[in-house]
Amino acid sequence: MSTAPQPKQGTRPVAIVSFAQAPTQRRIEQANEVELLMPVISEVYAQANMTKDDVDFVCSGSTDYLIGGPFSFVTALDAVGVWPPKRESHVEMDAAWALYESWVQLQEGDLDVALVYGFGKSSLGDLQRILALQLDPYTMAPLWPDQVSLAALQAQAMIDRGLATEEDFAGVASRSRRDAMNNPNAQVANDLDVATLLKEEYIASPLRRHCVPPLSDGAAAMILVAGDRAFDVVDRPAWITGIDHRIEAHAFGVRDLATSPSTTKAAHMAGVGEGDVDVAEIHAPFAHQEILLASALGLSSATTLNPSGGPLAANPLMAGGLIRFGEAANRIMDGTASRAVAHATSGPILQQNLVAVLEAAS
Amino acid sequence: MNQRCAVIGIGQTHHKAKREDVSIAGMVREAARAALDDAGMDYGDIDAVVIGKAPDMFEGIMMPEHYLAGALGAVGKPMLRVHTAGSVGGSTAIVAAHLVATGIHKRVLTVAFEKQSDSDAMWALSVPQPFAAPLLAGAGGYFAPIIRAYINRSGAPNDVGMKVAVKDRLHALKNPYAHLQLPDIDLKMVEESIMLWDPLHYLESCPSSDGAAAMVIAAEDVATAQEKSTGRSAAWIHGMAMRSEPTMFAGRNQINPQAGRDCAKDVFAQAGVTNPRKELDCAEVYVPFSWYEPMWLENLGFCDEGDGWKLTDSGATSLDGGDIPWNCSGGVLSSNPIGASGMLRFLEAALQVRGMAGEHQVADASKALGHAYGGGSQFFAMWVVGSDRPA
Amino acid sequence: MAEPTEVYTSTHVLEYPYSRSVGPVIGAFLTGLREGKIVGIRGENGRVIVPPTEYDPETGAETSGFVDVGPGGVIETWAWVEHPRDDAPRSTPFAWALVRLDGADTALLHVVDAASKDEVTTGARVTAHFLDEGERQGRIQDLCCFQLEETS
Amino acid sequence: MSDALETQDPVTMLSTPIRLDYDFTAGVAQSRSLRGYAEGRFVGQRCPVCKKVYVPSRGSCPVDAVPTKEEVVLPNTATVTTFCVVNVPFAGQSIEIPYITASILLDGADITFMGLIQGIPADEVRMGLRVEAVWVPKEELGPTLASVKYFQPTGEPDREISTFREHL
Repeated sequence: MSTAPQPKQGTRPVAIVSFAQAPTQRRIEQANEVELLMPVISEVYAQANMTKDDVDFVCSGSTDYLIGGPFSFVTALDAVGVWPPKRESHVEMDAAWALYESWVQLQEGDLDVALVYGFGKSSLGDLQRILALQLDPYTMAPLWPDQVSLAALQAQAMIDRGLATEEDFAGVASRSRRDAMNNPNAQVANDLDVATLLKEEYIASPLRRHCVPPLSDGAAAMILVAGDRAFDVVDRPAWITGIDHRIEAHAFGVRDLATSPSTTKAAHMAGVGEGDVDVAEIHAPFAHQEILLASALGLSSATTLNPSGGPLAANPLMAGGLIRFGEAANRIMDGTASRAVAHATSGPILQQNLVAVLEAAS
Repeated sequence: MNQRCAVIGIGQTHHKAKREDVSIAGMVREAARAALDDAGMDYGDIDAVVIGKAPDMFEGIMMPEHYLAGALGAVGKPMLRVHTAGSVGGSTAIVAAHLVATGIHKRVLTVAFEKQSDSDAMWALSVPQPFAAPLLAGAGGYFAPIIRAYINRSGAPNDVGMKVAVKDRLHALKNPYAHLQLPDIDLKMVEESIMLWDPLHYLESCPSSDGAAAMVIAAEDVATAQEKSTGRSAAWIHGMAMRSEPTMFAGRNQINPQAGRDCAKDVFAQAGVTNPRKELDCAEVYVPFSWYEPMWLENLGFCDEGDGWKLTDSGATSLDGGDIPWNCSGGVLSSNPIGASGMLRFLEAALQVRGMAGEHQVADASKALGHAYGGGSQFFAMWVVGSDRPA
Repeated sequence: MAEPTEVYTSTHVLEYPYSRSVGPVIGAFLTGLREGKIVGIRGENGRVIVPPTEYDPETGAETSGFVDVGPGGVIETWAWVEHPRDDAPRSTPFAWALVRLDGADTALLHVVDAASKDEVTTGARVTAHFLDEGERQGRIQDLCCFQLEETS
Repeated sequence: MSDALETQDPVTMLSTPIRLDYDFTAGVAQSRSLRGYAEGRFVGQRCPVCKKVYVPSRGSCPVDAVPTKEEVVLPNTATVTTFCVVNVPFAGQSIEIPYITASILLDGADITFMGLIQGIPADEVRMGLRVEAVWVPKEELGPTLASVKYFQPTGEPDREISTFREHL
């Protein structure tokens, strides 16, 4: 009989026991948010052999600006069926932070099962313009900087520091897209070598097209269970043995863009370095960010990075971070990994980062 | 709750129609600074920051926690952003309190704000959405028909709402932070104000305000130490609860929503309260339109269904001689920075049990309810705070 | 049950004329720009923050004491845009850059005007170029770009 | 030191207009429901679990969280369950104030929606009033509830309030 490993934070072990995602596409026109979520939520229940009545807490992550109207999370609740009334909350953040809030709630001990979900459609608006609204409204947003150019500032800082080259960026993209060929939910999957990718033109130098994530519509859901009850749901629950998140200063000119101190701190708090890491799913929307984050996380070359293809293969906003948790958990649940790292990011150029260690019970 | 926790610092801005003298960060920092000063702390003492506000379109900043991270001293720390519609100020405080109650952090700063004058509140909420039903009437137009049904069902006299409007504005005169200060307020003034959404007069509706609220929530050992060093008592959290239900469904009781009843039942059970009218000293309840006082009196179990208006009518909810004063601060009817409105209710309940409510203090208040709701009366957040440590 | 012959789509415009109060610190920065100069503020440990904020961006501590900085500075990092978006500050190719102005300890996000990518390098000296006096309104766009300094 | 603050006319306000353009999709289920309006009729959807009829429908039952695929064509007749007299001017308003908005319970439906009442003096509108939909001219019909111009009294006797207590 396995026992749940003791977590570094909190007192109560919590595990991911089921995960589902909508196949990511450039534009999902056939489904509104509710239609996008309903099959995904049904699937996590089916995997866990549960119904909505088994769920004690519901938490979601989304943003109103993707849909261009206030309260988009309210209508999305129609996909959940919060009746009879449920304990429910929402973060205007990537759904990975909804997972964090759920994990906190489950520490309380009077509830055992949480449903976490996130959704985002990048196809409805001009994402570059929308994301500029994340910036300081007085001195940055009025210039409408696009996120590719901002990411390019970071990539150039890495190059100047000798931390990576444009060939390295292409290497990340080439490997990600090749791995994505085994991921039915991925959007960009192909087998192109580095030399071929380096022939592409720059969008904002030093970033070429392959360094930039696709525009994606998507959704994902997950069930968390606290305590040994998780073993009743699945043979190998993915136990969250460490979890932490940190934020950095907003102004880019204050930060050292070639590093990610918030990731390093969160990784330390989560205990990433306290054992071998078989697999890491890193929420690095831009190719150079995988290199930066793998270093900040303290991962060695023995760790398999983003076997799903990562955000370069599919990048639904507000669900993308939660998908990293789901992909990492799947590697634990299917037995291909015994210790994995999941990472999520939020805000412009990696301003905020969340890191967790997922483990199988010994 | 796994561990005892308490509110040891409280801050708020003066709420105004338009704060023309500050940036958003400047405004939010006024509340945060006051809360930290009250707690005897500085930004560096804080472990994590939890921030809440209503839709981002009010200020036109997407996920403004990123822009505000430095302003709130959150750099290098965990920062969470909650959004649960109108209840968000309450939910935000609860998320912050859970971080302490579970032992994850010792000192959490929680902040909620709205600077809706940067846009126009009415506009930001009334964006016509493609394929949605045409928008006919604004927020009051959504709630007024429900109020009419309540009046019909309960047989309440037509002036009960106006009495709430007068009472809360009289309370506001005792609260220097309150937005509306109407020294001449009386029934006649309310009755003569324009009937915006019949049966709701202009003065039976909440204003639109700029403002921010903040609290420092601490673990028991920290709270005890700070009580000693600052000489100010803590407000202990005796219970906290959240409930949601869908916006629209067949058979939904919109007058007396199940989610509100369940949430109240849960929070009172945690706090050991069996008769809220008797056992609580006061309550800060989210009443954006006058008639929601009698409606929530029933929903929260302060009286039987159908009797809420009788309590209001009898003066039971008045700071001036009532046995269960509601909204001594003036409530949402007097100040409404939307994202912060719920946190103001939670914060005012804490001020009361700390004995720090100044002119609007209820004598010897030792237990109080803070309440927030949002959406189509579908999201509820509540806490009970007390001057004594919970058992 | 008949499947629909079409899925309805519709355009939707979200448009507000935000008008923001800026407070004394950002106000001083914008006032400075209107006068054709750049103002920073001292944060904790005396370092000079540009653009100025009411708070030290890393500690939250109060800032105080305005300081004139620039107009010269150094490119800390940059990104060349060959095909500007419609909403970019310039319609011809340019570089986004973080520029650390002389006298400042933090860098400002803005654009660098150059004829080609080859002219821009990290560490290059640049100078602030403002709109003409009559065109300046007290906004970040008053600083229309940075231009590369002539190297001898 | 800077003399930036010594100016007689410091900058205190900043105008930052924001415009974003979106291309919405209603999705399959909602489009089915919207097509009814384009055809000048109410098409509701029945939940396969609770059997309740939703109109308008976004394609799911909010209680059971399942797709509502079965279509139900509903009549033009309805009951006013409650209402409000609107006397407030606001941005985007297209009707002259004061006017009546009401919760409309279509015959055969299990939820209400907000509709405009005309053809009766404001002070005569009441809970339980029987009304019928008046549609815009055929050439103006579109996939939106705005295809219903307003509701007007049918002249039938009022419904007892107790018969629709479940529906506001």
